[in-house]
Amino acid sequence: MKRVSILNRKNALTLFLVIVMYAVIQGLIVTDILPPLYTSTLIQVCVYVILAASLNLINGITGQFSIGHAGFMAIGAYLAGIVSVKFHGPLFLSLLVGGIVAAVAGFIVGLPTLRLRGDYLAIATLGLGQIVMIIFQNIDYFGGAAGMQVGRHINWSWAFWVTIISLVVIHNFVNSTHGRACISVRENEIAAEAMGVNTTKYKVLAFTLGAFFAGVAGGIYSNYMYFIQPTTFNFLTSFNILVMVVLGGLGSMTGSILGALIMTVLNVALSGIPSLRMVITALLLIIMMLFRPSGLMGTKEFNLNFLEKKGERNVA
Amino acid sequence: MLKIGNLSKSFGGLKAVSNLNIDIKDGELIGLIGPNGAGKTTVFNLITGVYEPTEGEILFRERKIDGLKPYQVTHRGIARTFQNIRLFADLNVIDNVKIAYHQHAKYSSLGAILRLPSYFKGEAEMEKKALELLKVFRLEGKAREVAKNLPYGEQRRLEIARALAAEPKLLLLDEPAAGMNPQETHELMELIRWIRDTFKLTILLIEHDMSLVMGVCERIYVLDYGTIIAQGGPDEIKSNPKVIEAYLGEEAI
Amino acid sequence: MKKFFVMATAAVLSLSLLAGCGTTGATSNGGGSSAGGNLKIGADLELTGGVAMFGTAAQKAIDLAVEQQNANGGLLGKQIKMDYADNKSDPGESTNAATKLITQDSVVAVIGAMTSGNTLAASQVAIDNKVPLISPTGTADKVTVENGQVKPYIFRACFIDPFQGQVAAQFAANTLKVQKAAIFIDQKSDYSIGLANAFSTNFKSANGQIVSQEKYVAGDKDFRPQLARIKSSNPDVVFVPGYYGEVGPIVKQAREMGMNQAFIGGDGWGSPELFNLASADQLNNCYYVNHVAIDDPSMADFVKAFKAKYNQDPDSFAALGYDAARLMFQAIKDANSTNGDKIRTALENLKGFKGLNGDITMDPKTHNPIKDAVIIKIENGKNVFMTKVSPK
Amino acid sequence: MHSITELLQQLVYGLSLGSIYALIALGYTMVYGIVKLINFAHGDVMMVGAYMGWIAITVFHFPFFPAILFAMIVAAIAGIIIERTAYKPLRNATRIAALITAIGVSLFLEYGGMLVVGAQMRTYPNVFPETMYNIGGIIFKFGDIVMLVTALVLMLLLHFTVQYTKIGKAMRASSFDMEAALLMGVNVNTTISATFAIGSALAAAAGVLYGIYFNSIDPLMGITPGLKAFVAAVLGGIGIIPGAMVGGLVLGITESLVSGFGASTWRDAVAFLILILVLIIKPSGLFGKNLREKV
Repeated sequence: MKRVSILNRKNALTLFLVIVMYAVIQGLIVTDILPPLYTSTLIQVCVYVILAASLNLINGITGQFSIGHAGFMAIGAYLAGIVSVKFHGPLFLSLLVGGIVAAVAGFIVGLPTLRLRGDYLAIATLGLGQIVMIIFQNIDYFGGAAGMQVGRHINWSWAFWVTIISLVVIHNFVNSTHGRACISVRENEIAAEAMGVNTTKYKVLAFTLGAFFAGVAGGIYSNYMYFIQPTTFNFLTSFNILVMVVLGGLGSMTGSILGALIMTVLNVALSGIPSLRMVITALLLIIMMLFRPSGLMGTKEFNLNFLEKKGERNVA
Repeated sequence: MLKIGNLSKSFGGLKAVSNLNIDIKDGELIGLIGPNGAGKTTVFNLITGVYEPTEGEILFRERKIDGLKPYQVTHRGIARTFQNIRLFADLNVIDNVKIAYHQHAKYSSLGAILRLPSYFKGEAEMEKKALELLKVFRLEGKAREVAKNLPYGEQRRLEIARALAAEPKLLLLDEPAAGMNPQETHELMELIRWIRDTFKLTILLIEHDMSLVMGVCERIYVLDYGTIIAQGGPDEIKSNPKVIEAYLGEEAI
Repeated sequence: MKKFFVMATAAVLSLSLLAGCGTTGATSNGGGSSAGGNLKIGADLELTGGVAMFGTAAQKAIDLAVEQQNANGGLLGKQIKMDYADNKSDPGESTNAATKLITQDSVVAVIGAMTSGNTLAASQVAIDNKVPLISPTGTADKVTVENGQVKPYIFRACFIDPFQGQVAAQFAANTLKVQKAAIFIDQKSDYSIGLANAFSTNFKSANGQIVSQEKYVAGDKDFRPQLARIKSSNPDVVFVPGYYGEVGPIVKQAREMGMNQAFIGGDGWGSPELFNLASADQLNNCYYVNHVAIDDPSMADFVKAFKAKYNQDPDSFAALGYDAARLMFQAIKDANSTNGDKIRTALENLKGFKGLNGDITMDPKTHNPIKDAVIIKIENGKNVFMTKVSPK
Repeated sequence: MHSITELLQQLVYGLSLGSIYALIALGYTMVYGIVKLINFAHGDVMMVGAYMGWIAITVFHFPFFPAILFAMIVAAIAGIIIERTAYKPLRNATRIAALITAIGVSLFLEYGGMLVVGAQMRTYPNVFPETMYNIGGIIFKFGDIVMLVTALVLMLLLHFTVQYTKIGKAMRASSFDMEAALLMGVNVNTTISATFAIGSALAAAAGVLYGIYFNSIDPLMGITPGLKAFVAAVLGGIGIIPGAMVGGLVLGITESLVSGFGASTWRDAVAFLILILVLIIKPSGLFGKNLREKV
């Protein structure tokens, strides 16, 4: 019989590493050793890690070809911004409202559109993302096309822990019977249905959950950046998130994290050569796909299992 | 157990199944045979809700199931295998089985996310049940192997195991012996009988391999051009002139 | 579970490494902020993305300004070294770009961004770090003044929207003596919206009437559906506060549809390219607000130098980028220091600066340049000076 | 809108805009139909074609027809190179990997192009006569007719090429079952290259016409029409050549009517909304066949 408990060596070690990582970076920030650009890059990494992991839940785990993720990010960003700026609400509430409204939107649009498959679903979700953008462009309350001033309400600690919580939630969801139900939809929808999995429910659930976290990520974004504009959340941003997911490996959560990290850091590292930056990014994308079309991690996860004794593998 | 009354299905103008009547009693092991293109798989798809009937009704344990979605039919207690194997190919063997246990899972999404005790209990129970089931099918040693890497015969067995994990009352097997050699087929025959007795199931199977059908089935329905042309015990069917005619030039019995 | 965190730790370490490499790469050719004989000025510009056209035009002009300044001995005895950061036409990226320029590259001043939104996104970083920033074309009111308070360290080189809109409205009402105006706005541009609002208010207070208001989105090519609506509202004049890239086709398509009304606009029209986008004939009966010195010899010199260097005509983005850079150079020279506060004070006290776009005096209360505007009439493919308007 | 004339006028504008979308969508849909790849770079190939035509006209002083031919040939070669280097190795990879590569190619063309020709807009010389027609108060110009007629002719040409010629049959065979086509002696590689060549040449033709019609081009000009053409192709049923034509026209008319009713800022949202509604009601587009997976 296997040990099944939340308390095991692997979890303890992981938690320890997370705390060390946080403490080291926080220490560097507090002592002003870490330059502001690095802090700001790290916070953006947090935003994109959540976005990529949540899109991976939809595209990688559930196998639904969605390319309009920036739309949910926009909803989260704007609603969280409104809570912060117009209602002076606390940050936690701001992020939560952003996430919930995005999730509601995800549920409402997911229900009818997730009947579509493959490329048709792709273009429909892309269209939805664009519609969201256009709606914000047209509503003066949100600043219209000119944008909305939000101001900075979030710091590294918040961004980091919200990211960790998001990842834990997504991870725990995926590694459960409900996550397996989502995976079965990806693997073979007809068989999944025949095995008693309500495929529509799980598609919509994954989509809603993904939208929720995209909204939370949007909230972090708008609370960190001083100014947001609808065009920030256009289809190119959706593509960017998709690229992170595929680059890391569709279906692999560690892959999504890696993809988000690489793309965000690359973006900053190449900012000194603006004219070449996009060309280099484009070439890297093509080369990456040519040599590793299944992404850096494939569907595998990087894990600590190798640290465990043989046979001690467990489900948690 | 299952009562199909005046069932018809047409695709466009083509009538795939017409005026079908099947009555299966509790615990029976029934065969559904017929030449290629007779509409056997269509009948399965109608029972399991993949297709909606054009006419007629399907009663399962006295309740109407036509018009239900496939997963709802499964929840009512009907599980199936597929003619062309439809495993979750990239998942490992035990996860394939666990997915079919999903409908009986005893914890919610929230329980999973918060890693409540119900999650650990539920997962442990699933793992145990899945391993037990795999043992029956002699697959327990391969529990962590990826399904698509299994040999063909084992994939067929896994598909049956997975269907059983849904804990059905009625099991539909779509050509379970397809692609198996006589030895494997013989073993499968034993297994099917054993499953029926152990799990107290009713089984309806489609099969081309007559030795298997004649060997295990207690009653057989013969389907041709979407209608039942004969039914009865194996011996009756063997000697039924209509059946021989339907199969002539198709396949020797 | 949570296996991925190890990955993340490893990744953060590699991030530091990578970013480290990035900066060494960037600083190695530039040297320290003011050591090594270089004076570093940053530019946060739209070099890629939706309005890359604005930023790249300004970049060329700034390069030209730097080249000329360096040829004349540079600034404070040092050679100017520009650090460009691309904001990808996105506010968030503009914040990043400003952060990089100010905290990483330690520039003494920042030029940019081109749009109001991107400037607003960058300005907080400049204020927090006490580095002066001048936007060549950020025209919205709130770029330099917020809640009645002038933002320290933030300046601009261009007209503000209300002024241009007012000039255009008064011209329509008093000179053209028309009463019915239609407005055609670029929905995506705060510049266009700002001008339109100012025009509308001023035109109405001059007893004019706005008979229709339509919108387009920068990048559109087909304007006929909206123009048809404007046409049927029967205006005497159409105000198009957009950029020449869209204004050209708008005028062309309007004329093709038989709309012979006067068209008026703002300084976004100012580019020789306009005459390629619509024919001379079609551009007759068009007027726009522009900067004073459009026919000035200094402007001609700039155009010549620009053409010689890049083999293309400069547009208003280039001209304002050039002015913004030179305003900043002048302020640094006046301050005789690279200290942010001193440069800021120098900028606030700048008077009578000979800009390409006329004589500029900085208003310390608003950080807006006080400069005259002119009305240009387009006649047979030529810009013709009509009248000069001074701000009140 | 105040009158029937105005409504008809808006319809004419929509038709003219729609024929441009249709023109771009034709190549898009053909490549998709054969290779099942969403070639996101299609709009950017159109941009390359537009620049080639521009160079041919302004630098080499070619007349219209040689210029468009030149653009089509260069784009066809570019299309083959793109296919051979970027897409071919991924033929058996996942669809999403191919899509990401296409996005990569698209970005490469946009920003590589910007590096080469600069970000600024270039004006296209006037090639068509500026004749205006006025029929019962409805105004259109010579260029409108050229666009609509070209789109129609190319659609028919393409349709007949794919349906009746040898290469067309090879295309359809490869599309249906690549391995079987290979076994039946179809040179699948050549066929797919030919598909890309034709698709890219069509994009270039569309690009030159687009440049002439709207008389300005820039390196990012392909993004919006590319997206719209994709929408048009899906609306009509992606992979179906007449569908692209109809989808383009429907999209164009929708847009001009929305603007005509004074809601120009909602134009793209309405276009996407209609697309989504059509897909929900008819999941494979207006002309698409509803294929269901065999169980």
